[in-house]
Amino acid sequence: MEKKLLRFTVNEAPYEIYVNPKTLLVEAIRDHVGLTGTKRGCETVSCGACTVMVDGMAVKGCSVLAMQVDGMKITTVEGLEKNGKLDPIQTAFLDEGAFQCGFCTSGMLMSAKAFLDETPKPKDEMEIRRAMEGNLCRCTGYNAIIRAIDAVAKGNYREDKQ
Amino acid sequence: MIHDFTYLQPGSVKEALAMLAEHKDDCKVICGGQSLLIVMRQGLVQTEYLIDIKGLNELNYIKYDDKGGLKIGATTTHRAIEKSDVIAKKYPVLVDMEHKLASIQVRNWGTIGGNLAHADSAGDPAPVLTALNATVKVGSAKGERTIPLDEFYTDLFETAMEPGELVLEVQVPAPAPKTATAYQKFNLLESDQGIVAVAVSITIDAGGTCKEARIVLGNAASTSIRAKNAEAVLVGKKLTDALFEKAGEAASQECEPVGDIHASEEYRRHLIGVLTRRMAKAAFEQAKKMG
Amino acid sequence: MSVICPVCKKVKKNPVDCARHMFGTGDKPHRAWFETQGLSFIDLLLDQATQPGNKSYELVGGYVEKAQKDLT
Amino acid sequence: MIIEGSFTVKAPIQKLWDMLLQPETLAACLPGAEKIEKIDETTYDAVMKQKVGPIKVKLAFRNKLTNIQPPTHLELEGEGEDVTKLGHIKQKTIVDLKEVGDGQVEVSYKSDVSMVGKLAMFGDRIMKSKAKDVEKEFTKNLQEKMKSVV
Amino acid sequence: MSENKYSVLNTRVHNVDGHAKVTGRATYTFDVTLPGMLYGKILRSPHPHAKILKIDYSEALKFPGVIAVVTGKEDTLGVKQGIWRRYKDLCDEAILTVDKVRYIGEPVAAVAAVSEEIAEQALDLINVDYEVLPFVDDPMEAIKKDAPLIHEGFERNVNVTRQISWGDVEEAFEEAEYVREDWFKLGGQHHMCMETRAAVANYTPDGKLTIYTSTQSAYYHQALLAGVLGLREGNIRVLAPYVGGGFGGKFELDGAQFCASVLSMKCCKPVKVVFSREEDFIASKRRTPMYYYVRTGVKKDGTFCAREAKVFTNGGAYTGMGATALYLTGFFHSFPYRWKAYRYDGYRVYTNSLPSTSMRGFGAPQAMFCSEQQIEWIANDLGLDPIEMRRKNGHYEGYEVPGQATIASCGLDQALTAIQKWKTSKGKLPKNRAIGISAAGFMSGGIFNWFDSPYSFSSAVVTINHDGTVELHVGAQEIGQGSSTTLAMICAEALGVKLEDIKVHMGDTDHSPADLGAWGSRQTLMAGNATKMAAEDAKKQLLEFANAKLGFNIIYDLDIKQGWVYNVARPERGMSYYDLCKEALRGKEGQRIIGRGFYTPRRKGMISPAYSYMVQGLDVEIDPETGYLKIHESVTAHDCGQPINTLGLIGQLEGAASMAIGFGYYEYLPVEDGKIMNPNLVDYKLIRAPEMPSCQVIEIDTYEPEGPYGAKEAGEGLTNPHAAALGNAIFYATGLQMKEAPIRAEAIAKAWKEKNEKAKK
Repeated sequence: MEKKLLRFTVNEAPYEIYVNPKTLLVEAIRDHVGLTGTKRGCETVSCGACTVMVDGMAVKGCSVLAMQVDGMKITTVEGLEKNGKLDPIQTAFLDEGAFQCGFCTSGMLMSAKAFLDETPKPKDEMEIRRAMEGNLCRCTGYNAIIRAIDAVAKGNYREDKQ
Repeated sequence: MIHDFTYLQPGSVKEALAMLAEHKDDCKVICGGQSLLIVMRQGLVQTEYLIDIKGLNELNYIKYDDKGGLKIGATTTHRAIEKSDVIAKKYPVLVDMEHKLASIQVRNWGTIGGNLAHADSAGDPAPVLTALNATVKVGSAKGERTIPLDEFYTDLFETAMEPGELVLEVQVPAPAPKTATAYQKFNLLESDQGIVAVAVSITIDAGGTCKEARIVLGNAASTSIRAKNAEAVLVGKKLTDALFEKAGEAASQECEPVGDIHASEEYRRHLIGVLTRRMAKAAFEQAKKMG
Repeated sequence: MSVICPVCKKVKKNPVDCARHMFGTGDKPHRAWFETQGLSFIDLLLDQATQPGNKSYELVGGYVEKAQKDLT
Repeated sequence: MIIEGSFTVKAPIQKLWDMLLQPETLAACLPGAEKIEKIDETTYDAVMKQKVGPIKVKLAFRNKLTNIQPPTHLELEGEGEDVTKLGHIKQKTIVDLKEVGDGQVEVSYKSDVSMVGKLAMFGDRIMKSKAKDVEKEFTKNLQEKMKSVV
Repeated sequence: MSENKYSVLNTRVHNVDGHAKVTGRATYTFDVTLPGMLYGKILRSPHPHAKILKIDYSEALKFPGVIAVVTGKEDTLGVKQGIWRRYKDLCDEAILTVDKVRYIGEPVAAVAAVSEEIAEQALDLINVDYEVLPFVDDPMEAIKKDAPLIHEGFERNVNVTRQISWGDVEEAFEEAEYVREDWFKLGGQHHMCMETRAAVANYTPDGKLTIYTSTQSAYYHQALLAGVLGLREGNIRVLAPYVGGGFGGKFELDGAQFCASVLSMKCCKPVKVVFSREEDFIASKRRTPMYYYVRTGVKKDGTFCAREAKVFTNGGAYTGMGATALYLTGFFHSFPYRWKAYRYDGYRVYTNSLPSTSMRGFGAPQAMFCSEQQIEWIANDLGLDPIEMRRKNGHYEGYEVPGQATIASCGLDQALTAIQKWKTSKGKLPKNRAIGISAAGFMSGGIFNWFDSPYSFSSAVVTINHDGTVELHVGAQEIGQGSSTTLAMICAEALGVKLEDIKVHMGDTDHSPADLGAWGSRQTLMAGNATKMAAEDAKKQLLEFANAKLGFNIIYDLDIKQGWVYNVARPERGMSYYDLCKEALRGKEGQRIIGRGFYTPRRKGMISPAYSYMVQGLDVEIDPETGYLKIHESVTAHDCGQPINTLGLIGQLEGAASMAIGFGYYEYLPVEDGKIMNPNLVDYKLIRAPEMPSCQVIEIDTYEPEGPYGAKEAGEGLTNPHAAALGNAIFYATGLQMKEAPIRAEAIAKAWKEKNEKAKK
């Protein structure tokens, strides 16, 4: 099979890789770029463990062909932390204990981050819950995750408050 | 495991249609791919050529005018529809439906054209759009044509499109006065496909009599279907709870659901009855409030 | 009246309790003992499980009691 | 998955029976049947193609008649596989013919079909609704065919 | 909450592994790659029951990129293993089967290739001749006279039987003024760990095997692998990196571990096997489905007299941990009440379906679904207040479960009061909405040694470095439940240092002391006791130096708190712990200070050293016409002794609630013809964020004398009450009695329809 050239940016670093066109975005990130923070938990676009941001939107990395993001900007969990400083959502996850086994956490964080970027002031808790409905978690029962997102939305992690 | 394919990325609709004309049965079209990639990953679908139209921005639009109604390009994402102000104003039921379609991630990448062409009878947009009397514009290298949505589906995962044809646009007539549409799917988890779904559109006259009713059932047969007997129960009458009940019974009889692990055939029929009754009433109550 | 299990010699409070122990252990030696008495371990067990009362235990208890004199 | 049903045909029972056992009849009536071959008195090989939207399967089947009581009772068991290994299918079918008077024969059938593999795991809903279609069409075809013979 | 007398315990802290998890740095077995690594895939049985006549893999070997194919007959010792090592009969599973398959999905052969895709393609080239045998997938059928025999020597397919009894049941039923009997049916449930089963095995020609695997107990896997591979335990190193969930499903030997090892031994190269989600569904194990008969006799005033239960469980094809679950079902069915007489007969029946095993709650959720609903119905029949009836018959501190256990701490009564108060505060609810309540109790680690471990149940080693940092080595396994954090907190508290001084090392059989691992709610109490003992041992050694150094009168006690070593009578007099460490090591000829701790429960009854109690309330809205349930609120009153890790505790309880609600309503796992019908996350319904109710936790203050600092179990027991609480809410809102779990929406709608039709007549 003829490999295709894929040019994209992952966590602000440019990559040029040759992939079989059937390669999924999550495979490109894990196997070609070598970032394993993004997980895979199903084969049916159900669990959301592979969620990454594509041009700022939360997208499931297993539901997209890598070739479809040619020229786009990808952010993975590894890209949340900047200069050794955690993103507020990461700190909130730590403060609220919003993870247990941690396998869904990367995807959760990316969904949460994309949601907060888009909706800095969610109107109620249900809006947050609905934003997270594409991500499965078997350990936490979601509530701690919702509390963490809510805390960020309420501004508890703004720099002036820290 | 996805089988190998040759990947084609047309730069324009014209180019895409030429590719389709060339490869006909040997190709598949991918847009958002939120459904197609699942079956491809299961090995259930293989194709020699995959034509990726996700990047065709000329089909990415939402246009509205009071005369021509709504026009949504095929590569418009669900999320764009969900967030469109004009749709929220003119067709609130569409926004409502989109909110409940899968998850944000899927709506961010999945497209309306892809969804309709996939022809899953459990899909959300088809029943609602059918209730709204929508048509689909399809095109091929030979030209374009429009197909009313209630004639678009021929069987499970099958449409009236010929090989070489592509969904280009969905067209929804401008809302009629005193008309309202209500949609509900029954599922245990909000983000799931419906075990069954019902969309009801009701138009009443000034006196409150039902002028027109469109009742569309999702996942109650191999395609989304109009419940015409149920519609007949309502049309031309002053609507009452007893009539809604009767319409529900009619719908529950005329549908042809298949039982599976999620719900038996009997239960699906029962739910169709309940939802038809509820949605007809909801649409009627809304229509009464409309100018 | 305390009795001794005819198979593993564990001391049990009474014959019914001993029968319960024998069914509960259910290993090969215990099952084999049922056969030596002309009983079907599994049929008695099923009866015990699916019917009210304690018929199987009582029946086996009777056999256990009878077996005591050979054990002491 | 159980598929059952019955229909009546106006025909002599023996004639119906003979016809049912001919591979050509089955091949003609079974939608998607590409090939039905008689291996020996009780064994048939069949290749069936089915399509549900984008999903295509080609099933290679071997059926054995396990109980034959002419002209009223027939039992067959079969096992097959999709050629691309998407699924493994087993079926057990019982067919009964009964004269109901007035020259009419009632044909009733009951099939117990079980599937494993990707097809079954992923496409339970799809396969069940497809089976229903196939059944409908088969019955229709068979009735037609019988009429033409009689 | 009363003032916290501890410096580390009962505070909100960040999980010790939190930073790695929120930055994507945590590496799971799923992420492990080794140089030269091959990928393994497993060929699985399409038949529920068949003999293997011949396996021809010559074509597969010719496929470019395929390195090896292994089969049970040719490449394994064919040793049957099981977690019940003390009972050879019950070691019945060879993993890679040798001559017969007993369930759909059982491993038949495995391929190693240079890529996962090639390995998968090669599976299609292996031809297996099967002689298909008649099969049976329901226990009530499998136990019948002419049912096909699944294992030689197990007549009527009865795998194990368990009996529990006390008192004279017949007499007690005579005494009862009201007797009620019900049959229930309980479905299976899948563990659905986010990380599927996975292993990377690396066998080297020097006879040593290193295996990275997603496990709840590295030690179990070391021992089990040694047995089946014919290696010495010490030559196998099991490494458990971060583990993506366990819930009771990851401490038996599984196909990924076994096949990766066998393939690696054949190729002398690292081999990685990762289950797909579908494989994880069809070929790992599940919660035990059951048929459940309960008869209960009470006095008119609500005093409990007698209870009898007869249970048939669907064991599936192999024993695994299911035998333990069978016993615990019977034991916890009596909980948390005092029965004058009690009798439980449990039968585990082999069937040609997925084996069933332990899963969070360990047999008790099934028992509680039956027990707690029946109790509610009885109270209703007798016109009694169900909460008061529970209180009247409940366990209390010092109660002895006859012949089984002594309850040293029990907060049931307070928990009932708390829930009663909450219920009252809700006032009258709208139509179709009701509160359902259920009580339960659970163990803190099992006193079972069917594994025949020669080691202590839990062990810990605490090493103090010269700068005061502490290496805590435990055999306990972090699987997301927070044990690393909990144990680090206990260690820090016991030593008197800061949490950040502690580094936890676990999940490596070469470097961690042997420990039975993470199951049966063992970690906080058992590993906690071992850790506390090890820390205290190290502290004692430090204090010896401190005594010498500080020169206090010998009559004074010394202690360490928050890094300050001091005279207890005059806390201001002392020195820095960090300075002390430096000098103490110098005094020990430069050797680090090492403390050891271990724990094995003795003289603590038959089951567990301690029990936790809980009462669960659910506020549920029911649409009886469709069967749709909306859970508005969950309130849990929970007694877990002294809380250790506050945040972890709440997380565990909320997590348990989500899984338990799944067992009660969402997670339907149907089996037809021996085959799981929904082995994917589209059709298997896991609760998601919008459906999850908000959870309120009311901590009940108790102190467990056997636990470290008075702590006991939290997070597993709470999977027990929810299904019954849901059922009870449905009962109050609609009058329907739901006797099947999960309670399916369809069943509610159907029962409602029938009820209305009956009423019309």
